[in-house]
Amino acid sequence: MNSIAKYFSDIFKGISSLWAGMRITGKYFFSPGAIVTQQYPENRATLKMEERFKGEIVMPHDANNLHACTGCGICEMNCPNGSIEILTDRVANAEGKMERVIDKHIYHLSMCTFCGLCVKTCPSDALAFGQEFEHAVFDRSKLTKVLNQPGSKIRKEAK
Amino acid sequence: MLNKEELTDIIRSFEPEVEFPEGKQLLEVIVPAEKLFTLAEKLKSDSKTAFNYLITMTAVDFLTQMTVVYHLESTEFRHLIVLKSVLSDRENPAIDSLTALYPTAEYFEREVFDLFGIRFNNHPNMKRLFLEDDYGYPLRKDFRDEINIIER
Amino acid sequence: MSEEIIKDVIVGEQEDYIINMGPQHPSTHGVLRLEVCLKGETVKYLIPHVGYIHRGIEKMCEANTYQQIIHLTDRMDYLSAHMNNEAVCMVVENAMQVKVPERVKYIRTILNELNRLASHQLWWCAFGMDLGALTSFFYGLRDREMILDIFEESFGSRLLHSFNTPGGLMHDVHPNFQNRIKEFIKYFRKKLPEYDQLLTGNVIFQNRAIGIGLMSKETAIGYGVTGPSGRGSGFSCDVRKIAPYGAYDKVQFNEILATEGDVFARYKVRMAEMWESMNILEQLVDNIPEGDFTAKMKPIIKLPAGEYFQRVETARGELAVYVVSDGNKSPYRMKFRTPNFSNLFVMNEISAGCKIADLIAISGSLDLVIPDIDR
Amino acid sequence: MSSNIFDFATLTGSIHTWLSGMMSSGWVIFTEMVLVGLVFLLMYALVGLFLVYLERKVCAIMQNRVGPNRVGKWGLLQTIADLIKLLMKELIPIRKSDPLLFNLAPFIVIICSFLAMAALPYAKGLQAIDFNIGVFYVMAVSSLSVVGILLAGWSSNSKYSLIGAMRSGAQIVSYELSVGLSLLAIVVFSGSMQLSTIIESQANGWWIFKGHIPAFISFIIFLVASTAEINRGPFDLAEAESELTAGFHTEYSGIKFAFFFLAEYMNMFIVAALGATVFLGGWMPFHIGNWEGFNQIMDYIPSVVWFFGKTFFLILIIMWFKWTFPRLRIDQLLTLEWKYLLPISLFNIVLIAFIVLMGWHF
Repeated sequence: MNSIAKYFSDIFKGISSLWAGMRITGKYFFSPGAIVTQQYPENRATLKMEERFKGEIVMPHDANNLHACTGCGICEMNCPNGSIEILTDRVANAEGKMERVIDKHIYHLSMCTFCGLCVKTCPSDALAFGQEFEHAVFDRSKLTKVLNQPGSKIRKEAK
Repeated sequence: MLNKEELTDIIRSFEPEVEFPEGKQLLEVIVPAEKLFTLAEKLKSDSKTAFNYLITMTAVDFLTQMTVVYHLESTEFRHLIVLKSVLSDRENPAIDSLTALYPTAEYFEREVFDLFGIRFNNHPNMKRLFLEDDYGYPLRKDFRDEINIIER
Repeated sequence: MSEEIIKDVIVGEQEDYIINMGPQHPSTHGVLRLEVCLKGETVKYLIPHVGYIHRGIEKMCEANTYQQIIHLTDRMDYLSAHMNNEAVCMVVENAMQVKVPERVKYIRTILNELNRLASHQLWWCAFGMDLGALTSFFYGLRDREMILDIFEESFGSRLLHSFNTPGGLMHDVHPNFQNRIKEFIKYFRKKLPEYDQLLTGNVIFQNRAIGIGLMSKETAIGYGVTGPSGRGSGFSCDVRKIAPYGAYDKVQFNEILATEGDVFARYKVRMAEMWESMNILEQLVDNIPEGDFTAKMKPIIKLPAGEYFQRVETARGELAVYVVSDGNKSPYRMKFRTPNFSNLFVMNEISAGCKIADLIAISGSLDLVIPDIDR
Repeated sequence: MSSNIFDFATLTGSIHTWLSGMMSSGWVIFTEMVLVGLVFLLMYALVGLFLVYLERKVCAIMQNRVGPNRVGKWGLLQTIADLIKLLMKELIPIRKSDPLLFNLAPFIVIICSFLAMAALPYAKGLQAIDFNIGVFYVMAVSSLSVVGILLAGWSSNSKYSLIGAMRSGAQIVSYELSVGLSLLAIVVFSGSMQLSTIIESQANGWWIFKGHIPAFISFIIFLVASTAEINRGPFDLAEAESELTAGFHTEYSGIKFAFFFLAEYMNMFIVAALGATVFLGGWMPFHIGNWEGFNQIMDYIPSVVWFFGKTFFLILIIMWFKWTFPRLRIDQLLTLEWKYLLPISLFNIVLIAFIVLMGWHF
């Protein structure tokens, strides 16, 4: 007799537990407001990445096309993947001394793991993270970028 | 939980040939390779030490010798020792397997064999774990792979 | 037991029905290959084949500085990236005997628990999906998104946030950090009971989980199965309790233990750990002390010659880092004892004699992350 | 009480007379068969595609997603786009497979579901063929598809497929019993296996209401067992994607895969339609005893709307099952059938026979 009672109580417990689950999915079925999907390409205009979002490495330039990179190579040294290469030049400055300036600050986005060591260790805060995240390109060579803009110069600190 | 001194005494009583180098953090025990299994067996079975949990096992290549390192813990008393064994034969290093005591050692030993080329005697299945059979032993310090590894 | 022995002694038949589960299989959660020998639907034995994603992280560590190693550890167990980071940071800090600011410890502990929550949520999704309850996948991911948003706001990345650095943090957390965690906890405390209603209480689920994949405490200890999987067998292995680090000695929490050792016990442990993580978070989130976000460290870290060992509790078990230093800026030998490595190899022991469907449940309940096995 | 405004018999009858005026009786029958075949083909495709869309949308909303929304308004054309894609995909020949059986299997599966559609009454007077053993015929034909599934699994030369097919065989064979017995309950009530008679017998109330609790129990059993019979979640062991990747149709691609896919959804439609016909009165409007006014209003809703409304209601329930529950294990599946559903439905049948004998039903 006991086993028969157990048989039927099992059935009812089973059905009620199934109903509990169906209530949850049913609840969401009748509350379409709970939809969390973002309509990505449509919301591009309003999509704002977080201010600290690590999309890519950029070198901020000010209005006069000046950047802060001295070409010291610390970022290149700190990069664990070799995704930064710095080509430097030596040019004479106003006082006639030879001074090191960057020719090209090459950044291989394809190798970057966004560990942030270059940005953190840069002594002159010349690098920053950009919020751009749509990096897909058809040609891998396009992922190699030159960070300093053409014709840009190093910003001289007011002494 | 036994402190370092008590453990030292007990281990010395198990195996007089052990050395206790000055460890920075944990109690380190260097045991001759041929005594490793018997010492580990005693460490595991003795009710005072009861080292029943092999946290990890690895090897270090010192170019002149290989060192096999076992980190043992007792889940009952929570004391921890580092058991080491030096293998001076770097060409064909071999040591007893601890698989019979710790089942997990089977795979740690296979990994060590894979990466260092240390053979384990009495191991039930001495095959490479990760890499192909004809690949070298990459964690040896004199390993060179011109194709896959770019040295900076 | 070894595969060779099983093949020779137990099987000995010519007509083994061997299927390869993986490397591309929906439920191995990565490139793991299980060579499964079947008799009908019943599993006779299985052989795990790993190494499909072996990247030689330990070898790479030998060429990198300690700061650079951090970002490699992210890529072992990507779901507990923060804990992996912290393990390396702590081994360096302890070796250098750096005093880490209290603020850093608190933030790290909060991040640990957030990361554990995110990881367990993902596990819940994937486990439900392994058992065929596809809806659970989306509910879990929906809630995990909240945590990832917190991460993104503070560190700029969602999954692999190399946020720790030896001595402290890369930068301070976002001003919104505490508020968003409190919001999240409030939200998730309402959502977690839904998980129970959807899956835990479900009679089909319970039948699939109870009594399957029994792992005794001895097996768990012998195979070194740690984390929630080991605690489901009654193996008390919570490093947060055994050797408290970070701010874990300042919070009240319980080590969740279950004694049954089956799939359902491991499930229950993880579900309870989610509640426990929220408790820890609530205790910490309002008490973050003011201070620096990093200790003063030299730009080039050279560990004194010697050997160092540090363990932390990741979402999947015990991660141990063993460093041999020769005084240079990069380690002489770095060994990661990753939890999944040990957790995987117990599968043969606990899945013999079960059905294929149970095999999926067992591998789901062990919560394997394959890159963590291969490193 | 029956209204004639939506009686399709007038339409079909007028087509028949129109055709008879143009050609001899043999040609009339031939033309009519071709016409009916074309209509069914069209309906098969449309309903199948719509069901795929519906399932994707329903599960999406249950899972807090949007679902297909790119192709056409609300993604309505998504499945058509998918169909075009599947039509253009390469049919991959499998090495060491049995080519004849491998190619035959999808056709068996799809023909079986096609055959079953013929006997379903879609609206008043809209039924291709009104067998006197209608229920039996639909049951028999729809369970034939297991042959196709077994062939697909066997001929694919894939271990996953074979396991899936074997599971499916065990599953369909055992759940056939429960489906049959639960339908038999209503056959006992109405005293006929002819679907039109069963519907007529529900003119004053559906069997699920008229048949007391036993009819309700057999309705539940029918729902569960037929969900299992059509290999849908939580009984989708034959294709259990987390275990067997895709089960019996792992190796199929392109349009052959589409056949399996479509047949699965059409089987769901057939089962739901059968359930709606037998338990919920088919195209018969909702009538309550002798509330004449209410019944009049109900009669103004076209019978075809009633039929599809009920069918899609059942389909929604079946989808709700799938997107809520975890999958059963094979032995639990058989336990459920042999230890729970079958004894209960056997007992239920006896109970119903007793009720009918005593004349207690309405």
